[in-house]
Amino acid sequence: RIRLGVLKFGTVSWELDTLRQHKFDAANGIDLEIIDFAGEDATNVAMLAGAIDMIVSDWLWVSRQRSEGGDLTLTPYSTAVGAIMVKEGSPIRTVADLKDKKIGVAGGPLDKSWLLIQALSRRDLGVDLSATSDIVFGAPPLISEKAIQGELDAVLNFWHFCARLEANGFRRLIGVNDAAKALGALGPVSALGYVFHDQWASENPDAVRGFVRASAQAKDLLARSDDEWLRLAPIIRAQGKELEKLRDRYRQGIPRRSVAEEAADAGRLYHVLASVGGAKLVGSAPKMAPGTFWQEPRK
Amino acid sequence: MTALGTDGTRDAPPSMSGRRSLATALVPALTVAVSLLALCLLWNLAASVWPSRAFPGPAQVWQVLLREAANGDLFYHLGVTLGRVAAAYIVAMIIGSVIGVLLGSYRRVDRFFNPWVILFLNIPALVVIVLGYIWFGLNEAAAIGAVAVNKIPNVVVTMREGARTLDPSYAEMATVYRFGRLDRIRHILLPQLQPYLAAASRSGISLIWKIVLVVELLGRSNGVGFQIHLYFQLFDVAAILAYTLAFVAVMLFIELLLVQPVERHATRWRRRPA
Amino acid sequence: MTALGTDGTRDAPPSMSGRRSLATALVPALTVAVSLLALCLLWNLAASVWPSRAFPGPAQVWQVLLREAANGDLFYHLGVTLGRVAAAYIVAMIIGSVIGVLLGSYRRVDRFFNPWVILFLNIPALVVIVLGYIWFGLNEAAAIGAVAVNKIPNVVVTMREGARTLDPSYAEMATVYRFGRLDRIRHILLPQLQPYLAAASRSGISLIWKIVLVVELLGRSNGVGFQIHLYFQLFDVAAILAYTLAFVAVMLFIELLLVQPVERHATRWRRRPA
Amino acid sequence: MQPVGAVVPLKVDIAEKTFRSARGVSITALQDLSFEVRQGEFACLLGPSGCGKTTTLRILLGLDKDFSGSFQLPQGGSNRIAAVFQEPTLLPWRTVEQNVRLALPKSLRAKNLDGLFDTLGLAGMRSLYPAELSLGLARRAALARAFATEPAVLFLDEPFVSLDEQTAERLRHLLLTVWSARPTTALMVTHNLREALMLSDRIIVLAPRPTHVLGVFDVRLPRQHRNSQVMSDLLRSFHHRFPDVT
Amino acid sequence: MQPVGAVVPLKVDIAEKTFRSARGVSITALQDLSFEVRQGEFACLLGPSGCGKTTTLRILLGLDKDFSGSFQLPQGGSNRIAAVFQEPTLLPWRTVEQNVRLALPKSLRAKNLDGLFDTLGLAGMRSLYPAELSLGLARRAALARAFATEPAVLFLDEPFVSLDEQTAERLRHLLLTVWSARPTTALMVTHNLREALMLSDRIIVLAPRPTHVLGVFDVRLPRQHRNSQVMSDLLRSFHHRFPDVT
Ligand SMILES: Nc1ncnc2c1ncn2[C@@H]1O[C@H](COP(=O)(O)OP(=O)(O)OP(=O)(O)O)[C@@H](O)[C@H]1O
Ligand SMILES: Nc1ncnc2c1ncn2[C@@H]1O[C@H](COP(=O)(O)OP(=O)(O)OP(=O)(O)O)[C@@H](O)[C@H]1O
Ligand SMILES: [Mg+2]
Ligand SMILES: [Mg+2]
Repeated sequence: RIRLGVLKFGTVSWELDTLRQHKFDAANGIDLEIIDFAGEDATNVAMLAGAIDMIVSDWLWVSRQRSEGGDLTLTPYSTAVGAIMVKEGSPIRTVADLKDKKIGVAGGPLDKSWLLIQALSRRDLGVDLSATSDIVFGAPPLISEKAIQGELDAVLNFWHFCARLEANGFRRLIGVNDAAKALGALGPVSALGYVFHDQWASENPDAVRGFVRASAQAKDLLARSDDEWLRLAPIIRAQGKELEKLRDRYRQGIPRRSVAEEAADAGRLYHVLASVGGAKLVGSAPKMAPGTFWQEPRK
Repeated sequence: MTALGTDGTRDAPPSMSGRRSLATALVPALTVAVSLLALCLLWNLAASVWPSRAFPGPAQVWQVLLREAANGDLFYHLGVTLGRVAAAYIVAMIIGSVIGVLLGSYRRVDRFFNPWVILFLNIPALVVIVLGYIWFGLNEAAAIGAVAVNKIPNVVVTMREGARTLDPSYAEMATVYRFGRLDRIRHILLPQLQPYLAAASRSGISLIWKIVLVVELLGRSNGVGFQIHLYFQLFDVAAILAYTLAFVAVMLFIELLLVQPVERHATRWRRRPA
Repeated sequence: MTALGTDGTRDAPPSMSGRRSLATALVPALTVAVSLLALCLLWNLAASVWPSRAFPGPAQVWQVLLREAANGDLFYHLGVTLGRVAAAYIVAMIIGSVIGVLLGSYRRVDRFFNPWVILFLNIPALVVIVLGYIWFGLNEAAAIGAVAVNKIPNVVVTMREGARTLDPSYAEMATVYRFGRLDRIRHILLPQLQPYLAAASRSGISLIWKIVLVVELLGRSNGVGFQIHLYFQLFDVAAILAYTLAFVAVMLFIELLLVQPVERHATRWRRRPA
Repeated sequence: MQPVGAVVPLKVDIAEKTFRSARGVSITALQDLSFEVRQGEFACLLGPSGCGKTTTLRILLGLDKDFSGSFQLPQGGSNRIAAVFQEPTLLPWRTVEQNVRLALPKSLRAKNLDGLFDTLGLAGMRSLYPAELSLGLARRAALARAFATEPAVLFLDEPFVSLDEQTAERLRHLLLTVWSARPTTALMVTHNLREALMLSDRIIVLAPRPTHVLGVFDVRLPRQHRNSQVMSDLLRSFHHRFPDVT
Repeated sequence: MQPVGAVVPLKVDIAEKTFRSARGVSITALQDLSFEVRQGEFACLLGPSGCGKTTTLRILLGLDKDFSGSFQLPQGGSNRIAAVFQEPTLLPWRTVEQNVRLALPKSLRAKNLDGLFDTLGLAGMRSLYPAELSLGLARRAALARAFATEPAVLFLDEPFVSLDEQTAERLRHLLLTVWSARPTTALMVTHNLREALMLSDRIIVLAPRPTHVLGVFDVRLPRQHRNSQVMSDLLRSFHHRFPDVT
């Protein structure tokens, strides 16, 4: 039995809906209870309040909690990450063109994607984007809307906002995964994962295993079946081109590498991020906390 | 206890008073209707002058409202939220009024607790809500308690001002004539505090509702706040406005059918503008 | 002016009147100090009884405060936020007071606009802020305007109650003696509205600050709200509290050094508790 | 003594004034009330408690416009009106002196008020707030306010109650001084017949509510001749004409 | 007529009462004020405006505890106190009738008040709010409130001002009726010497502020014998003893 807190209408809920629709949970011997929340922050609070067993969050957050004495851990959910998007007809062609432009950034100055882009720009171009461009931080939907309105020249947003933008006359300038690769990652790293407590996992090893299997089955189905996506359309709240873009980007984001490989890449990125974000981002730990990526205990 | 006409006081002729009561019943209702109509027209105008996905016109919002009402979501979430608002309101008003009147009456106590009031007044809702959820779990009690804690300092501040302006001569009269504790509260204290209570209530309900939205965002799985934030993720402003207006409509009903008649009754002793 | 009793306290004998001025200057300051100390102790106690990462003790918060103050972040963000709060406060108080007094004075106008007031009172901050940003761009004016629009209905509601309780006999006296417009406002209107202004101000500043937090979260790149949300994402409650307390400290200073002396001066005519 | 311009009397012609109480009771205070006071004259309104005297003054002061009928104020002179209300109606948040000065027109604001305050026994009270005054002192402050404005028309609603006889006597003389210093039309409400006989040129006697004029009693004697012997005669002839009053 | 229990007089012994005004001025209202009123007696306080009469009553009513000295109220009887304040002090948000009934002890709440209201001329005014009364009517309502409580000690601060002489006379008789119906100690402030002489057993004459007792004038004559001839004699002998008063 797993109590899983997710953002309602978030990307995770697509996968979970498929999982439940096709009874992958029962098939894998788990009883999945999904609790909807209206914000990402809400799931964090709920986790810390002990009201749920599992949420979706990113590895950097997990690492930070771990290095501060928590026992959170995660198992990969998706490698899909955001990108910098510009209008189709925009004169901006490369990162270097971003100079003196107004860039909208979803999240905040400590957003992982933003830090990676900054690191890349600094390394390759010797340019501190946050100094040479006009950066506007804001809520993701607002940033997207402002991009469509044309007030912003470029936006860095989360992947599903980017996919929708793509379907609405925008193109990718640079993906965060590209930046990560350029900075030393060997492959795509899962930005997000299912997060739970070590202790809970060791008390319910079957549940975790069953859930990981069920999740994989659901992803598998979503990767193969276009009909499944049509079924999900009302939840996704997209149709036509938008839906196709979301589907394609989602499929690209299905993690395919081993946990160990991902953990190693995450460790590399951690160094990059720590150098850009500083202690404010990662806390006092110089390295990614060991155990951030959950390893299935060998029997 | 109505006085019959003696020595020159005469009641209005019945025919007159008949029409009057009809008029007094109709004019306010009509005014409200016209007022709401004007608002809708203005809105429609604004929406067509600045067309934007972020600012749908009334017709669009009305459709969403009907859709959400038809599938039952609207009433479910509205009901849940109204319940929370009501509970938090009652708790906050009672506790806040008692503390406020005490602080307003005893200068020394006020001097001591004033920094606390300012502190609690200025703690962001977020902090209280998160602490509430973490300490007391993700449950209704924590949610309502957190909202109440957010609102209480506001009530305290308003009622404190009210208590400071109490006219001592009425209290003195009550002392001389040995009014009981209850009589004092009912006939001396509350009538003098009425305008402050009204101010605290009106702005209170709205503040509470706004905090409930945050509370629902941060840790509840239903309620208007939950819905509004979902639609914010999808940037569906029409749906946000639909839920907002549903709540406003409820408030308007309460105001017109409950609050205003009570208030008119409570203040009819006031010398009215000629 | 005690609400529930008229028991007096004995004043100091006349010989003490020399020392009195020293005492009146010292006692309040001391009371505040003791009050804050007590609060810290309580907090410390609570933090050690329910130890939680989400509820750091005062020492921990103090360290963060020092750190943030040392690297300059604190003052920068605090300054930006205070600027926004002040601007929105001034705009909201002036506009809100004027509208409120008008509505309170003219019953017909009030009847017409009351539904509008209730609507604006209950529109969630989120909606106004998002619409503000969408229409007027991601800039300061939109941010401050959105905050003011959020706060104005609250001021209106309080000041309207105030205007309704105005004593007509003073206005009549002013009419007979042909007071000028300015004299009327200064000597008749404002002294009667003072408690309502005080209530609207105090709870107003705190409400504005809370909305500024949301505004900064949604679309500004600096300010305390921006910082708090940053730290909220990292779940660093100590830092959140540090920023909160820095703001509270500023408010406390303003209250003790500016608001209270002014208020004491403005209300010294009131019959004080014996 | 009269200024240039037509001499217009204070002319009152109120057909009816009816109040409707909050509980819906109708109260007719005035009915067919009409009287005249010549410019520069001092008149007294005398009538039982609750008959409508204050209501009449309020109408004349322009504070109550909801009545049927008409009235006309005397014209000419400074045109300034002053009133002593039945209750002091001082601004509680201003000191005695500020209360008086605020009521003055701009041109008189800086006026020396020492003499006035002295005569009224308020010399030491100028810096007190109204809540710190006794009722009698507050009434005197209200009188100071009215007298200081040097009005052309002066309305007084029972100005000398709550005062001891000595003080009241002093203030009556002050009133006459103020009244005669400049062409002033004065209308004073009183329950004190002796006071009315001593001060006024004409006494307008009112009926119980709904009030109208019962009769007018003219006192044609110059004031300095109204000694106690003459007063007794006046009293007697008044009682003869109005046996039911007082 | 006296109830069981020791007969204790109203005994006042105030050494000093000083106000400090908001602006810092010190005002000594009372200094060495001491007098006695026997139980069941009717006494009047007579003194110039602003001398400290209201202050004295407030101290005796227990509303002002910041003074040096002591006092003692009469004991025995119902022990109920009633007061007619200098201003009516009616609750503006309650009707006249409610104002009167609220002041009654629980046991008297349902009392028939028709007679009282009739005598006071308030019969048609029971459902009005205080703001709808004339000042004289409001004062009568305040009197109704005090009389209805059937008090053992009655304090009155100038109860009969703002009333026409006829009404005042009627109310004076009512006061005497209420006072004599039960053993009541009454202390009344007045500026009206004739009123004092007609109603009271003793007149306590006060000096100007800071006030103390100038002298006590006892009227030993039964009230029914105080006709106009006797009154003139009383007045003369009062003036002889207190040539400076009135
Ligand atoms: N606002 C009101 N609503 C209803 N009735 C009113 C109102 N104002 C006055 N009255 C009534 O009108 C009548 C006359 O009142 P007014 O104040 O003019 O009397 P007055 O002659 O001044 O009496 P007094 O000598 O007692 O002051 C009274 O019976 C009073 O109850
Ligand atoms: N709260 C106060 N602060 C300062 N002075 C006060 C206060 N209350 C009363 N006084 C002063 O005390 C003196 C006595 O006041 P009090 O009201 O007892 O007079 P009184 O004898 O009742 O006069 P009156 O006949 O005019 O009612 C007055 O000079 C007054 O100014
Ligand atoms: Mg009157
Ligand atoms: Mg007095």
